[in-house]
Amino acid sequence: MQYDFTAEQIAWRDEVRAFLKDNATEALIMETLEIGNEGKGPESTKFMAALQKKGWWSLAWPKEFGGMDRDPMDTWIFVDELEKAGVPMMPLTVTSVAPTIMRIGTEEQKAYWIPKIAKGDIDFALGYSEAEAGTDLAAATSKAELKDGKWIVNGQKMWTTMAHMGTHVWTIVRTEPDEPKHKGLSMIIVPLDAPGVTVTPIMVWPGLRTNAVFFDNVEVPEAYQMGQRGMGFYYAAMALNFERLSLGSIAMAHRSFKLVVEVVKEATFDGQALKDDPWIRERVGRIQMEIDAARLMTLETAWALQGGGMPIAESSMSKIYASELTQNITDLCTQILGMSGQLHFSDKSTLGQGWMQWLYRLAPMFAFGGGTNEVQRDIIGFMGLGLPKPSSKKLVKPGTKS
Amino acid sequence: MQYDFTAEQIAWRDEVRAFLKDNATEALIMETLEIGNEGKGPESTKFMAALQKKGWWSLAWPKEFGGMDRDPMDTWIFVDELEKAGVPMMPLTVTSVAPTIMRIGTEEQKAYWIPKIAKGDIDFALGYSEAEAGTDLAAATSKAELKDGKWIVNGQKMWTTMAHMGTHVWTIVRTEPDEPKHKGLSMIIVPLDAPGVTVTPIMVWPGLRTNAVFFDNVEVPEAYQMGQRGMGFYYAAMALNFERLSLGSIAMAHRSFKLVVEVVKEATFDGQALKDDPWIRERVGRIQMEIDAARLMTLETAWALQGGGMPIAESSMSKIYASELTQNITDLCTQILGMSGQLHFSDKSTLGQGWMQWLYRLAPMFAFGGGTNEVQRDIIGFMGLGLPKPSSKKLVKPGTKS
Amino acid sequence: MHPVPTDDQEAILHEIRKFLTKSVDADKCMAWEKEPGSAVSALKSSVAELGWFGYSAPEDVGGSEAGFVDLSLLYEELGRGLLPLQVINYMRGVQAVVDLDPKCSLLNNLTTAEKTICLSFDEEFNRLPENYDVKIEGDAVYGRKCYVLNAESADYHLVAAKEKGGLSLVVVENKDLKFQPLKTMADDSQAHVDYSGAKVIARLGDAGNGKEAFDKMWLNQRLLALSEMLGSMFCVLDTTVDYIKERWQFGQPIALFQAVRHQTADMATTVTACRHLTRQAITRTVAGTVESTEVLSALAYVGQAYKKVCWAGHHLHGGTGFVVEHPMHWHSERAQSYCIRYTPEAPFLKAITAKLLD
Amino acid sequence: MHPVPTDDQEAILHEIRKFLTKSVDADKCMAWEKEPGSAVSALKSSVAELGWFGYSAPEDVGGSEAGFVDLSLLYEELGRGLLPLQVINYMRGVQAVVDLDPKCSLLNNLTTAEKTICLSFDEEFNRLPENYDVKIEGDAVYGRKCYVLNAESADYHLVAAKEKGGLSLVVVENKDLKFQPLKTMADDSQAHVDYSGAKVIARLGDAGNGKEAFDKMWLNQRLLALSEMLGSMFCVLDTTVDYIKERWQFGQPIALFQAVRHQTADMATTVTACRHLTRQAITRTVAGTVESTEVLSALAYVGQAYKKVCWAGHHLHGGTGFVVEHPMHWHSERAQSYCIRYTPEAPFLKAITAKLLD
Repeated sequence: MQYDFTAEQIAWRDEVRAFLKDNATEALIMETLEIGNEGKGPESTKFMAALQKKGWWSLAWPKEFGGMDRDPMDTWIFVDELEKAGVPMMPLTVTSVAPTIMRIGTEEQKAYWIPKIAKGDIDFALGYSEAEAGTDLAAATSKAELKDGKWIVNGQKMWTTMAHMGTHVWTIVRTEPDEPKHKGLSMIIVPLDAPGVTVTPIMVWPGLRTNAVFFDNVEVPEAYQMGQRGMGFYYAAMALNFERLSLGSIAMAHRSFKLVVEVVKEATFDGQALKDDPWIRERVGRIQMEIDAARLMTLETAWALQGGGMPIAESSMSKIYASELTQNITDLCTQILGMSGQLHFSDKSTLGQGWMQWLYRLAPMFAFGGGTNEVQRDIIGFMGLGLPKPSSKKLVKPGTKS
Repeated sequence: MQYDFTAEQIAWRDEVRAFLKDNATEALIMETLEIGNEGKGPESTKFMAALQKKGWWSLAWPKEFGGMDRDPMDTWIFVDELEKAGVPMMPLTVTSVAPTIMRIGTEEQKAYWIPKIAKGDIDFALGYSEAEAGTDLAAATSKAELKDGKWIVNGQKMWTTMAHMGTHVWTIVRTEPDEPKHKGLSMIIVPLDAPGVTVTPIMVWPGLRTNAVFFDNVEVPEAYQMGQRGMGFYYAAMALNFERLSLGSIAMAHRSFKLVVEVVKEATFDGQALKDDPWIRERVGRIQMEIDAARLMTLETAWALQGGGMPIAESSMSKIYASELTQNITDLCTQILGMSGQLHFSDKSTLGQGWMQWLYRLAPMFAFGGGTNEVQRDIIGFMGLGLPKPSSKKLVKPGTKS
Repeated sequence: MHPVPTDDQEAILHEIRKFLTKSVDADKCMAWEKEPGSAVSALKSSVAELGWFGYSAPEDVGGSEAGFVDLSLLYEELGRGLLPLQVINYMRGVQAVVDLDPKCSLLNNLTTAEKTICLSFDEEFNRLPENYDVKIEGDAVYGRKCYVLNAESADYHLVAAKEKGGLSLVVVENKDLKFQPLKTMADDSQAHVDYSGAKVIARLGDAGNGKEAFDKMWLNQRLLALSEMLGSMFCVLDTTVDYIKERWQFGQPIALFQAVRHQTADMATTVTACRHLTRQAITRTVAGTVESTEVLSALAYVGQAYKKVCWAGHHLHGGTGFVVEHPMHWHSERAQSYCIRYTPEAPFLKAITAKLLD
Repeated sequence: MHPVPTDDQEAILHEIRKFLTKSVDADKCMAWEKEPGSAVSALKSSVAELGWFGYSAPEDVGGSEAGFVDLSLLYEELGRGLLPLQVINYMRGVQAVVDLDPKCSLLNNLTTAEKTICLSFDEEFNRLPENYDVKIEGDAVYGRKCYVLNAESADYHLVAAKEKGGLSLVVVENKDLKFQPLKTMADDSQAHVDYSGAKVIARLGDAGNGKEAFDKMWLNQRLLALSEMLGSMFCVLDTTVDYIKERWQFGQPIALFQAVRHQTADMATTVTACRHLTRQAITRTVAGTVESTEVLSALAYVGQAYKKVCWAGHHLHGGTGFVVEHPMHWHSERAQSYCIRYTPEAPFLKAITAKLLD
């Protein structure tokens, strides 16, 4: 039993750190605040190019697809360092969609899509949610019909982040209307420049943009339907599973907290050094303690993946823990900063770079997005603790006649 | 809009306080700790006699039953002062069962039972719960059959506090086995000295005694069945409603907290005055704040009853709030007392009279007992906020065809 | 005890609510945020016609002489109805003048909103008046005030500054002042302001003798903040209850999920606690019957609770409540802004403790 | 990284668990509580035969030389299996001697449990060694120690006391000592002890030079407390999960109520956090690779979390878990007793803060 990284892992961490020292520029960090983790501004484009040059773009991909075949622990270390540096995360196209294509695509599909993704020529927006199918993904009503060797796609997707910057949507649509709702969906790729695709912006509280995407008789080649028909719901779950490694990361909040700690060390309000205020002192200690706990929880996911497991309950725990903790951290830290805590990061006079105010507005999304925390708690109960499901076949009370 | 008591209410409060100054002796308080609020030791017997002499025993009863007909606000003030003094509460026989009998009993029944209760000759244990019917009261399986003008009672009741000290059990039993479960129960009084009644002790964590009561072909006069047959579940609910006024009281925790505050003012650990410890200072402030909030919440119940309302959601809120707060208070205060916080109240060297350690062990019961907090939250949702019930007739999504 | 508004008060509140429902909606809020000047100005005039600027001012300066309890109920409705902060803050400016000097002649124009006034108190690293650096010398104000709401648009600035070793409360005109506008969470038009010799045109109280009056005025501002927060919580709770009944997922309204129902129940419990703490603090402060820690507890409790209610509201609304067109975020922004400005938790907790221990 | 026991470790733990399942049950616990002497003494002998008293002691004093990580896993099982505190505290006594002086000749009898030793450190209002009033003068101990576990029954007392302006760690015999027995939450046989000239029969370390060794030993005691708490939490979680599957109300297992399921999920999440914090703190302390605040965080976090897990366990068990025959209350008693003695929250939170700010 031990918690230390191996010498190789430490060397790898240091290599990533050295890279970030050169490439995580102040300009990049500010841009990330403005357009979000998944945004694609000039600085992040430059940064992604540097990652690509390093080969780290396809860090976890198998060698056969030109990847470095790094294991989950190395990937965890990589993601952790990126987040702590405040730079954009790797695009989901690379970390979630590509691995899914590698598993479900035909040889032709793999040969067609993977190299383009590797080069950065293709960037997917994820089209899972709809207005009436958020947490309940399987209720999607967007549909596609196969006509004359082409899919005709109709419907609407919501919260399609990146759709205004990407090249394609990776989306689930109903293709088998007569099957039960979970079994009637298929995974289809829709080019964003196809006639009939409309992308309209949805601005959310933190000032970030996401989109609604409308499909109006959009024609898509038959070969753009990936894997088996009717399996779309399960493929989406598979793609989401590939995101587990970065689910529940506390690194961004940790980074912001460290900036606040620096402020607390220096600042004086009303003639009292912040660091002498007992209310502030207790909160600083408690936040650090909680961050120490949260950080360890994500490690287990990586370790379990390393061993070939699928740590579903574990990553749900991380997700709940980190999302609720982030909200607390931003709340407390915004207060610690006093009147300055209200200031936007674009305001030059803000303390702690204004990250906390931005995170304050972003944090609620961590709890309801990516599978609401209620669903995550259900998952822990069902998958982690083996609790009975309401839907399971009629339960019989022990000791009574059935 | 105002929150002040009237001059009459303040005068009444002062009258109660003056009485308690003379009658809330140290010996009585210690006895209450040992045998619990509902216990019946020599000191509490003396105290109850004093209350009876004052006429306060039947404070809230209508004049026609020999009561003082005090209104809910006056009753609230009375209960609040008693709890703050750390003395036993009025028996439920007087505050819950008697008012129910006044409503549901026949003239003969009222004439028979009420004067005996008024004199203190009759003291009921409440027999609602069973081993398999705790929160789900309507699932009770204890039963009674009417044979030759007598009820033959069989079955078992759990958590029948006071059964070893009372004269009768006020209990619900199944009399209409063919009716739906809520409509098959009746309210019956069973004398505890009747042949076939066995009372066995159940000791619980705080050191208090409650009981299991077994009925083995117990014969009960037909007239001991109260109100309509099949209405027992609803009568139990009615009796519980009469308890609402004292539901969610924070007074006992408040009293214990004040004792701890006195310790904090004086004590020095490791050369540091407790009152200079920032961790303790924050907790003292926060507990007082929460007590201020909790106390107000119970007031609304009294005020609503005063106006003729039945503040069901409001008293559920109070109950949740006070029970969870009490647990927090005892936890924090036990820690504030340091090593002494582990000491039993019977240990002479304990600080703060050892109340907090006792409350620490008692507090979980406040949350799961008296209707679990889950049920209370459901009640707030259904009754207070008008949320739909799962059992209500098939809901139709707005905008869809039914 | 009568812990709810009287029937007469309810009737007035009903009218206020009607006006706000008609005058404020999400589209307008979006527009005002982009262009706070003109549109808000129109609304300000309607509000002035309703007499809200002079609600508690003496009749002879154009006021309605409402008591503080009635005033607080008005502020509850302002919070519930999301009246733009720019307008609320003009109203707060008038209220401060009324509290400090109800006979001040400026009130004649302030109660009609022909003129407006802003409150210029905070400094970059000083919030307590005893620490202020800004000074009055020979009837002119010198120094820098910070986080001043409506600083650029108000006609007058009510400045609290050091004078004769004490505190003075004076009014200067918004003329030749230097501003550093701020971008804030609640988009509430704040700026840092440099006063380099701005001339005092009116004094509220004696020179150097204003500390006690300031504290009383500022307590009232805080109490009104509690009322606003409470009204806002009512709105968030109602909106959330409506939403969970209407929003279907997995073939049923999400209100049927026990976890959703219980979170909403907890919101309601929190709002109930805030309702009592707020209204008790206000009515008993007015009646002079405050006991022990109860006002401090309200000040420490309500703001933090307000944020929790907003988070729960966000959470249960999910994406729907996260778009900028949905009112949820305005409530949440106010929650933290108000906590920071009016009811930070720490000083009140400390004051409660001091009362018990010191 | 390998954040779980190895297969070899698991095999050992399995045997430990088997023994405890067989040897400890609620009836026995009830009996031991009434009569801690005789019955516990029999159990102590079985435990001695298993070699637990000398688990980490050197071979030449009858020990098994297990490393601290393995020792901590043993303690996890002790917590899970509710080994009576009297026995655990005898084991802890031996461990303290091993930590302070592994060559101490007393260990020969301590590892076989022929003799027992208790830890006599705390004083009525002093917990920090630098503040102790108890003194050693001319090889005799004078003064009063408090809250000493197993004080009356142990053969030896390991006393920490002032000497030569520093701290000494000495052993005295339980002879002619005056006791004031205490009734405590966890019924763990504590007493205040008066030493009026008790003779020192052994010294662990040099006179007046024991502070550093004391701190190291006491840190180990604390880390073992984390392990016990963790094991106990495993048990509470497992018991609760079983119970909510079996307990029916309203025609279904209560596990089907989302509110019940979610509370249990939160228990599991808390236990997971505690598992990592505890095991990281221990393995990295042993490896000498501790980074930043991680050990302090474990010490501040786990005890408080343990109590929360116990409360949730009580809550979900309802009346069933509240009777004295049900094991729940023993866990809950240990939770608060351990927090108070080994891992009070405040000092560790303060230490974390100091590390970041000072």
